[in-house]
Amino acid sequence: MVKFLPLSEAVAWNLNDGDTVAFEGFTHLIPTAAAHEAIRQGFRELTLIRMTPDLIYDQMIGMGMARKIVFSYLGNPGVGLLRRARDAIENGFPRLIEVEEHSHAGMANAYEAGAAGLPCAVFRGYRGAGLAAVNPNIKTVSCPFTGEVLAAVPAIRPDVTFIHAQKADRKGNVLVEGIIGIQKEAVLAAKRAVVTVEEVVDNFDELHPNLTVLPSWTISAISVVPGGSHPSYTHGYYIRDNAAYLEWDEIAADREKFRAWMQKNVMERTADDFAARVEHLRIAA
Amino acid sequence: MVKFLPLSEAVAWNLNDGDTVAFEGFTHLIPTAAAHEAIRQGFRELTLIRMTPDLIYDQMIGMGMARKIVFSYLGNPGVGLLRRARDAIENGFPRLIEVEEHSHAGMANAYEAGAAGLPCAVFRGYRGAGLAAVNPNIKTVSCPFTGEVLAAVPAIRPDVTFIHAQKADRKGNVLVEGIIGIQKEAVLAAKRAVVTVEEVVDNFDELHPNLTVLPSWTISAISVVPGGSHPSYTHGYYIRDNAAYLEWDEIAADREKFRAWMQKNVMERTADDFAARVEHLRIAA
Amino acid sequence: MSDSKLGFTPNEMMTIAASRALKNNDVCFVGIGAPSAACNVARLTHAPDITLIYESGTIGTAPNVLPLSIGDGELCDTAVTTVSVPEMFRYWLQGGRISIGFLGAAQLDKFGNINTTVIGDYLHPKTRLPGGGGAPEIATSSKEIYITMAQSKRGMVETIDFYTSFGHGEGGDHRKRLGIETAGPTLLITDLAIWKPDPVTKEFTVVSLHPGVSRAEVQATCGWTVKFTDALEETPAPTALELKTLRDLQARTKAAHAATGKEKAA
Amino acid sequence: MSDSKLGFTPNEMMTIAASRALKNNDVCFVGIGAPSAACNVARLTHAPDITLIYESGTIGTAPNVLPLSIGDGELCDTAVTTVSVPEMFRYWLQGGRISIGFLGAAQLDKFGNINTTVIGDYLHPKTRLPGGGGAPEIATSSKEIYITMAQSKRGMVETIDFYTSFGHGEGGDHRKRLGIETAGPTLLITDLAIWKPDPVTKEFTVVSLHPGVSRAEVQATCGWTVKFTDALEETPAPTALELKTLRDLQARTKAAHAATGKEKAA
Repeated sequence: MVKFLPLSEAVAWNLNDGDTVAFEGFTHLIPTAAAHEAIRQGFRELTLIRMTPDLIYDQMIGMGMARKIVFSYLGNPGVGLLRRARDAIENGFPRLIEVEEHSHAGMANAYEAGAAGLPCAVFRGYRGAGLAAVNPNIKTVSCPFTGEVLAAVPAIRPDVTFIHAQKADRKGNVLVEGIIGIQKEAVLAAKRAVVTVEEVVDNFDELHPNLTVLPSWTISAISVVPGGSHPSYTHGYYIRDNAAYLEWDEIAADREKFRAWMQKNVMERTADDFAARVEHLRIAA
Repeated sequence: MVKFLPLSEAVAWNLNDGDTVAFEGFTHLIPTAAAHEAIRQGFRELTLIRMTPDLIYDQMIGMGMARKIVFSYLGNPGVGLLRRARDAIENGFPRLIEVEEHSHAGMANAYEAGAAGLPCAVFRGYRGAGLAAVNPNIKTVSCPFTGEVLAAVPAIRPDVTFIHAQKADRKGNVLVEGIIGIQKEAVLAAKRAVVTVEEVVDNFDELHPNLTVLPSWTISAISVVPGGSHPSYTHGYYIRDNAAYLEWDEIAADREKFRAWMQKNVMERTADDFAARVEHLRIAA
Repeated sequence: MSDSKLGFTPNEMMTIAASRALKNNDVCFVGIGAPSAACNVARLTHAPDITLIYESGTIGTAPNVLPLSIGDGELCDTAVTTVSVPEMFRYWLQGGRISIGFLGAAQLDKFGNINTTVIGDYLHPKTRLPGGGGAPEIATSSKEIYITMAQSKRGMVETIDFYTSFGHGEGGDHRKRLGIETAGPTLLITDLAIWKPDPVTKEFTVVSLHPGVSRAEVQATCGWTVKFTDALEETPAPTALELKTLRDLQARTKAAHAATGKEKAA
Repeated sequence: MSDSKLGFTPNEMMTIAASRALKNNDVCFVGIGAPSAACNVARLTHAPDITLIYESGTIGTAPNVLPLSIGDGELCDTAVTTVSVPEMFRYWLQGGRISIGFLGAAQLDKFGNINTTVIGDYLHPKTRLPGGGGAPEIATSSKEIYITMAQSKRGMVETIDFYTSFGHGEGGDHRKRLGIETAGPTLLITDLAIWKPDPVTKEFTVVSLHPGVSRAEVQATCGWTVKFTDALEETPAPTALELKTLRDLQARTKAAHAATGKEKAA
């Protein structure tokens, strides 16, 4: 059964050194507060899975927490490159990391297969693409009816998935809305799931029946962290801090600047600091 | 581009003798008015696809319109058997029909594969089940990573799909809500799609972004037919006419009674008659 | 059958015995009929937090009246969420999230194999039944399967005409040999008795007789030679609360379903 | 570059030329940057009903400002519907519903093959670029591919370092030989010219020079020997409406993106 816990406890209880972990969010609802908590607790040897690794994996890689990264777009969305990830891959700083690279279609299908309890995903993909030659986890199967050769990738089954969502009800059901990305699949594919939410409401009685609601029994822990997806955004609560994404490009460009920023903005902070960061981004009610 | 047409024109334009056609609806939103229009227009040699054939396929089979039926549950839901379909399969009356039978999982995955543009669906199914031995369209593929043997069925790609939905906006976008069943997949899997709706509204500006909306360019024709799913129901408009389902069991039990009922309630009627049939079932506003 | 002697009917006993087998943290894939009644009695008595899922896509539903079909509006209105049918079968059933799959049967054999497809030959059936619907995969993807049915020699047979859904096959480790990793049928509740599979042979064995039922009655309404456990128990009779809950539910259901026909009849 | 002489910049010409290639009934899979600007200029001028789809799941979106990322809230707020990412890639892209896939490139070869993955060796890259994201399947599932990029010898190369997405491969019928049934790159729009593939060889050939651009300039900024069509045209200069639409859009965008940083800077 789901537990409501402070974020530090939810992270400590569900994440372990060496875990395969997904902090998911497709531009929207990125679980930054949870990632920062994991950084403060200093986990090591993680396999980080995410379609769009974004700032938080740049930070975790820069802090030397990752053994391997599984991804389909290693960029700062709309801005450019992820410079800490580049430094690790190009120069082995602060350590070498293993890379498993897919296309978005490959990752999306692999999460879907994980949620669906299948060992692999089958789709039409990677035709003529170089990734098929460098990633041994891209194979093929033939359609037994037409003979068409289709791509196959292993299902993604994280030890634990972290997501950020709009709200939970008191029973621990969770609502995700807006650009819902891959979050439902990432939760259902995982052995354990931790959700940070903007707020808790009494009940979901007035919700439309077809919204994306994760039943309480699919979640391990919920932590209330207003602003927890900053500098990403939470549809209905606050907008994306585009300036922070532009700013990150400069911070991550320099190893020392990065360490100093992390020390000041992550290591010496807590999850409670996120609310203030989105104050000027809140949507007028 | 989608056209708003009277139902008789929409059916005449999109359905042809010999077509493979799906009238979908999973207990909810069954497109009865469209099926009755097809019966009146007297199409022949149809391959009828549907997870739960229900009363409308019992009627079409009883009228001798079907060459073949593809299904996963040939019952009157909650009541019992479909007696006209039985008469065709057991006694060849009014004609013999070919049967292709799947499980719900098989049909749902096959529609999903059709919507996804794949030649086949791959899932964990039919293990130890007798259908795998009698249906040559149930085959297997092996996972190239684990060796697990999975079931495969061909994708469903109807020539035309008919569904009933709550409403369209003036641009021809369509909203389906409540028990959404397999309708989105059935539309996206088909070459052509016809939708009957309860009403047309100016726009969908106030709709929640994650509802099931079929964009206008995925639909061939829309016909406004209030009550068009009776004796099934339309969430938010009127409730299921359970008494009519119970009554059908008696009507369909007898060949003569069936013909007389069809003559009176289908052949001599029009789509405009549906509104009155749901008057006593409308949900209090 | 009359309830004059015992104060309850065999069917009521069956439904209530089935409801008792359900736990508060179960996630049930519910079929229509006795399973639906049993699951909702459990929810209204000892298992208020039980999760009921109907294959129409309604998750965590709490209907006030029993649905006639698996897709009645009541199920959606009271659900935590309603998903598409492909999602239901992919993420929720195949995803391994169902603890108890509840199945009924037209024909059942002693190993929990079920036929709801045809009586007679598949290609030239004597009686064409509705078929499997969700059952083939419910039977293999749910962690456990509970079966409910009223006993009869026609229904409980030595050999079923068609394997709509797989139970324990020929018994023993037949499931494992087919690569099926779930437990399969672990409980059979009839109108006369409670049955559990033998740990080794997997043959259904009577472990409890309902009040007033004899071994002879169980055998007389079953097409195979019935095995009884050594420590045979008597099923506790329905409590007043259980009976009232079931009967109120059925009365509400009857009234609601009849209501839609009123204007027609008038 | 300055717009003082012609009244518009090469980048503006590129974006506007790309916007003109789009039709009112197109369904575009839009990437960030020039493609996004082009698609929205088309929507705001001659193609008001064009369907714009961003891979974040937003279908039929009509943003008032250009998104910085493919998942900005503006896209969802103005969309006809917003679906999950697996659905986007399965039903909408793989389902064959996209008429035009719009791609940019870090490296491009003359057959429309694109590299956005690495400069140098894949395992030991000189520069690790973001990678393909949606591009590998956009390139093969969209009915046609339009490419936009600013010309440079570093970007338009004889041989790309990595096949992030497949264009016409080695040219000719290479797509067909790999079982790819879609048309692939049918249009390349740079800041200097409009290019189309030769019907047989599939090599990109310049069909139109933007106003004031010479053949020599095109060749000087391209890493392969450029072919020009016999009937070489001049791209019509941007109209006042096109320019105003693009500049207004970019001004709105700049104001909106800067706004989020205001309090920080203060």
